[in-house]
Amino acid sequence: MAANKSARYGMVIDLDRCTGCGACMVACAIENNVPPANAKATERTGITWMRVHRLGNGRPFPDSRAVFFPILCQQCGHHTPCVAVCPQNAVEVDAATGIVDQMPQRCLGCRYCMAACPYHARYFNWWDPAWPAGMEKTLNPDVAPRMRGVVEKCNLCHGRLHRAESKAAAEGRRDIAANDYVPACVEACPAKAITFGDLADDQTEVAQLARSEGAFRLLEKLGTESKVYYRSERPWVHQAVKSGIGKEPQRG
Amino acid sequence: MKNYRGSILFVAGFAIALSAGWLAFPRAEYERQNQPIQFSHKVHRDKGGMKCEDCHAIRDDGTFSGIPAVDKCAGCHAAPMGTTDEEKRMIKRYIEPNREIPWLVYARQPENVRFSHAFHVKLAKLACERCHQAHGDSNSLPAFERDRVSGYSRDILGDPSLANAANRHPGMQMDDCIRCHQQRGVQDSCLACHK
Amino acid sequence: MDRSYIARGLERCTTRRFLMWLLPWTLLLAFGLYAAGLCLFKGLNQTNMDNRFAFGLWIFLDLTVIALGAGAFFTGFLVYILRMHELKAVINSAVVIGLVCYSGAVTVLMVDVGQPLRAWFTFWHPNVHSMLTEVTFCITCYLTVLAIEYLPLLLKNRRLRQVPSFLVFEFELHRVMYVLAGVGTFLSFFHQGSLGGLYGVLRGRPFAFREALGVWPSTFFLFVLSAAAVGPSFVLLTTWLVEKITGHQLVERTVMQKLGRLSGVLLIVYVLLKTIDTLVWMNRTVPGEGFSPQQFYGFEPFGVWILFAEIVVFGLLPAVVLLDARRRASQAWLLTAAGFACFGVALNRFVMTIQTLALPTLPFDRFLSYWPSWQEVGTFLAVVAYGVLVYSLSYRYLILFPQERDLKAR
Amino acid sequence: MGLGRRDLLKLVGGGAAGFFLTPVPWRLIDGVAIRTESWPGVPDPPRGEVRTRYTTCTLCPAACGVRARCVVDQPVSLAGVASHPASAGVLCPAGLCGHHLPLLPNRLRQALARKGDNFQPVGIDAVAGAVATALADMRQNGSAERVAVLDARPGRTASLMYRRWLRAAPNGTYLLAPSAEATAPMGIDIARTGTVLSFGAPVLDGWGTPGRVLEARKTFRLIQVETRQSRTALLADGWLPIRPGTEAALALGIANVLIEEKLYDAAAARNASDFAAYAALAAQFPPQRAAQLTGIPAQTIIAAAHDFVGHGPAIAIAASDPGGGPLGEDEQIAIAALNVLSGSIGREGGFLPRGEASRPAGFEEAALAPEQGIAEVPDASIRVLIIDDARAAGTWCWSAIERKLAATHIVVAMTEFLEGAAQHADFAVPAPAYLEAGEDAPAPPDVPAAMFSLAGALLKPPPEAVDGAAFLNQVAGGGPALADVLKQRVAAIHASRRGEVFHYADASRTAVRDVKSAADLWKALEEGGCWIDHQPTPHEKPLFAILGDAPDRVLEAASGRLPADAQFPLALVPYGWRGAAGGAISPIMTKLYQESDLRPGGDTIELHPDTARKYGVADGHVAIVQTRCGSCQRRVRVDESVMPGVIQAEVGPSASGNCRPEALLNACGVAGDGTWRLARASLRRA
Repeated sequence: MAANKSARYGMVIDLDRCTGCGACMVACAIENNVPPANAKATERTGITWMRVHRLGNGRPFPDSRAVFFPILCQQCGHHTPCVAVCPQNAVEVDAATGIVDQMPQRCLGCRYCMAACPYHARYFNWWDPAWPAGMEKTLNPDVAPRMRGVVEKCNLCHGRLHRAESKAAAEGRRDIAANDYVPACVEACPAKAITFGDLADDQTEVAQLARSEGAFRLLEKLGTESKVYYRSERPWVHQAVKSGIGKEPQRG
Repeated sequence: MKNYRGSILFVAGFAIALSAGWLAFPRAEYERQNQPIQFSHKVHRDKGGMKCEDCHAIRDDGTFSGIPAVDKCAGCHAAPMGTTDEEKRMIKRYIEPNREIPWLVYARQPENVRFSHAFHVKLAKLACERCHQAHGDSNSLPAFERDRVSGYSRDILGDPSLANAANRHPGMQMDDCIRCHQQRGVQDSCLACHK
Repeated sequence: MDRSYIARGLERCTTRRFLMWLLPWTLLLAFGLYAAGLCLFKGLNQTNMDNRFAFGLWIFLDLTVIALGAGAFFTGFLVYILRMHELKAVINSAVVIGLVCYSGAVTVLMVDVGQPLRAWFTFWHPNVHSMLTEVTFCITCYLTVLAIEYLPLLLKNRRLRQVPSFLVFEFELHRVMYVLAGVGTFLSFFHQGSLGGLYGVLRGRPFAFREALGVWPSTFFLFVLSAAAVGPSFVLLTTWLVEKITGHQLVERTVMQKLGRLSGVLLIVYVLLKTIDTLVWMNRTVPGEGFSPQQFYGFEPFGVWILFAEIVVFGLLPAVVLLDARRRASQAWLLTAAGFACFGVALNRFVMTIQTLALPTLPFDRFLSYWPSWQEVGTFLAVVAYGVLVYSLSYRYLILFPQERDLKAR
Repeated sequence: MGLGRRDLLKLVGGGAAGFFLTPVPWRLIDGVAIRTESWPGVPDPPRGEVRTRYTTCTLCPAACGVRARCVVDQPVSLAGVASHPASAGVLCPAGLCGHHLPLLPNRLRQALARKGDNFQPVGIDAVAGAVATALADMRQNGSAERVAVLDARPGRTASLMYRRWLRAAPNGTYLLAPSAEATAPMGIDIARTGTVLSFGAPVLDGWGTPGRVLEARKTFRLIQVETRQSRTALLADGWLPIRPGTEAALALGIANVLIEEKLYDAAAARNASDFAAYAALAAQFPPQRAAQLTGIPAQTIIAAAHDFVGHGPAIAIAASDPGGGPLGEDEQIAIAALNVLSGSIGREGGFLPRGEASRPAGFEEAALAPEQGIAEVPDASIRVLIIDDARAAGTWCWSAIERKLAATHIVVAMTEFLEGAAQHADFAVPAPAYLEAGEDAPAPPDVPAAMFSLAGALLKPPPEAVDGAAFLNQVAGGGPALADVLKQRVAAIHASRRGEVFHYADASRTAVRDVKSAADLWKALEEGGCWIDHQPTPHEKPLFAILGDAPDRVLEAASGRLPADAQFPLALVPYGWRGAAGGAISPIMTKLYQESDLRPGGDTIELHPDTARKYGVADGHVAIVQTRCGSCQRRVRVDESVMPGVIQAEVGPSASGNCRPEALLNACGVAGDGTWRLARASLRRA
């Protein structure tokens, strides 16, 4: 029942504005009922639908520079790696929005999709979701908490899309108002580094930014037609992204 | 004789299993709970002249109010309007101490289901009866039946094949949603109706 | 005391000794089941897998075990379809091995998934495009076939034969055995392939991704071939091992050599195709995805040597030996070569699963390391113990090697 | 004939066959699979009407507007208020999860008294009693000892009440928290600033009013002077990696260039009574010498000087680090002096003098105890110390305070958690947490016009909790409640008829003179609003002394604060992030510290690869950092962006969850002027 039929929601993230503060990660977790880490969790077993990485230029002090790289589900529009592999149709691309949907209640936790995703944007619930006693009442009623043993990932705050749709319906509209639907990370970014909108509509700011000079996508050659764009004026950033893997381990 | 004996035993076991599975199990599967107090939609509609949306309203933000809070009841029932003991009990138990009534919601969908009344009522113009059948005409509240295995209400997770005259037709299962959506050519992704 | 259960004319150790042999394996099984229980009830946080190493020891060993278990379908294929009757000498043993490997693998998979209670969704809401669906269907079906193939062996047991209806049933079974073998071959062929496809289709993992021939990536066919190639070798090895443990000669030497030759022939073809595949991958697939092959071998310890080892040392080398009649004649050469062949395939499965996941795909990725937790190891040991137990019992009470009696008589 | 084994088998066989022809097995596997959706491990979110409510964030001085999404009355998420005059619709990560704080499990729910090393419950009246007796005793034998209130969040109406209360108390002393972002008499007109020369201020990572600053970032050039490649340094237009403790030298070096090349604002300089002395001082720091001291090439210094004044209004700022504590007073003088040269004081795009929200009668400056820095108080002079609030005080170096306490003393901590300074207190008194306290938020330190916002309470505090004012009233036996004084203050603002009200709900503005009554103004502010002063405060440029009374101290500071030390060859640089440096944080912060290593966290140190190699440690090792004052154990992170010879150590939460900055801060030790930003240290593998 998604509104604006055949929209292609996506975003452009301005790496030159991102300060790496982590507001997007926190806002995302709160919006989507992602639990705090289990005491034993590490940066490899945690759940961060939105995760800010740090990419350095590999040069020593004082020439070292770094850029913060927010990574979320890239919402691949073509050859979507995770969709084809799921044995029981728990993943699909929503024709109406272009959003890659993950159905935790259908997932059996085989993690094949995680092996398939080159962006490492999928996360497995290694533990039961647990909030400190009494904190369950701060959960967002628009998003169902997931259970242990299933995979989850960013769905561009589908709960917020639902909210926008219901609001529109209450007012007798089928199409949602653009500013009624903004993912939590976009809203929360203090540097206003993320531009969100419908890429299918050439008039939107996001569509224009995506086409602008200095905009690029990760692993573009895989032909996954992802809907998350990045942009930077800094040449070395483009260099680092092109040269791909095989560099020093990076923090973040 | 000996061979017969074998077959007879086999058939006997077969029969026992069948009867247990078809007759006993459907009863055992659901635990029945009575509502905290009795309530007649009929009376409220006919005598009270109320419409569904007087108590079950769609809010401005498109969310659904569901079953009204006790203060809504208090609005009329601060003092008994009728003569039934049930009403007196309600006033004494819930209205006077201003305690919420722990209704058991037949149509309460699982946490992961997103159902927008706004969509179905305001846009699709569906009548309440389309899903809730004649619940609005009911004179009393039937027992709430919870599936012991899945933990969900029978209305949203009953097995139609087991539905007997006694209980309401379960019209709120995912299959029912899908059937109706297909008839109306509504194309949906999982997350359109799940959250 | 269990004499009455042991086939006439077969010499078996005393019950006491047999129990002594079973004891350690039973303990291992118990320990393994405890480990698996932890993973099931406490969740997969008991393992050392993580979001980046989504698959670990279990998937690697499942792939390996199933490749080795291929001996069952392939020998069956040779005996019943190609009518190589001399191989009847090992077919029963092969079937048991197959049964053990497949049932074991399926069990581990059940522990490996996060929500085993939902596993049946794959049958109810299958995604036909997913290799894993193909795998699930084929493995379950083939497991059933193996069970049915195992049945006649069971019914041949000296005590069970006393039930007349069983005897009839077993006879009937024998008549359909050709059909079963056919079906088994077909199914097995497919899932060996789809196991290969499992990683070959991962467009997002340039190290594993292979271009499609028809609907399947090249790994599909390479896996089938490699499995078929090592199947006989593994049967050969196990047979030899059982001979060593029991101290009886179980099959004619010629049979062993026959198995060896089969392995050799298939292995050489495999090595050839694998080499071509690798070259295509290096020069076409990888550059096409915007990477260069060197990048994948830049991370120690997984250098180019691993590629060399896989194709030459544990591929070409054993193939050559097994094809050389004179070398084959020598027990030592034969067994070593067979061993190398099996290890080669294991190495191939390791590279496809573990190395693929260890490699980074993004500029800020790290090359990852992973080491299984004791719960993971334990769970797998349970499968090994279970295998040994099932095989031991089958060997003692059933007729796994028809030639054994005659060989003893001589 | 009885039932034989075979018969039984047949019966069971038949049963089994039949079983599979019943719905039972299918219903069971289906039901069980569905049960996994709602099995015990999965919590149920609350249901109910969703409402939007507004308040103001009091977690740091930025006073951001907050839009709370509540299910019935419980906030489930917080967001910024669009086009808010100070926060421009932005919240920081800490602010976004502020609604978790009142619910933290380690919440202090009753008063505690120290017994040896641990605490035990006690009544609040008992605590008030203890303080009262101490005061009475002091009055009796007119002791010279002091009763002090240490205010972690100065500038509030509550702060005024403390100061008035202290005025009446024996030697009442009102202390500003060591690293508190002082409520300066001047704001920064950042929107029109051309260049910001920042000496270690985390300009882009939690400084002043982040929303406002980040919005203006498009228009100002940023030169960051910092040893550490902080987030700000990464995004600055220029980064000057400076040798630790030589900020003053660089400031004077730049001054030298500006004066030599006559690039400074002569008119502004004329207002400085001691400009000649200052120029003479700067003359001692030609670029070459500055370069030697700071490790920054002379050319770069000269370029920076040109850059500084070359793009319109230019300001130089130095802020205290949320973890590393304040810069030395003398360094601050040297840096502030640059603003005289750039003529940015009292000028558009520079520092604008501002007033403050009118005070109710009885709170005139004369009626209040003066604000004092902790360093100004003689050691061993405080008999009674009351800390408000101890949570925000999580990153003070306790020894800086401890040394001021008299031999016999009482320390009372008003706090929501037994954390930070509260751990050192004799009594811990439960205070209302964020979103529970109906209080006011003072104007953020950097806004150019006076502001006043109410932080309306969205939640009920626990029954035991008392705010500082109420506690002092209990001690003094009576006095006005905070709420009443707040009402009086709002009335005073209304009476002043100055400025306007910004309404959070619809971003509209109403001139105060159009607000009918004080009650209406109160209502507007409490439902979510802030008062902004819009008439610029008239100000004449008075004569003032740049160097104050301390030219030689500045010279000393500029010659380097960190003398070489053979035994402790490395420089230890503690730093923090405003959002999490102090005490309790929401558990969701694990996203930043445990589930990703976005921020290093409080259990690590960062080293340059060469430094690590030199001291035989590698990434992941646990190392011991040793200084003259103490030592601490931390995990090593090797990072090429760190200056060789420097140990970077974050003060903040740790992946392991327990946030104990004390060990590090105490190891840093406190210098004579009350700073602990730098220390000499040695390093070895644990």
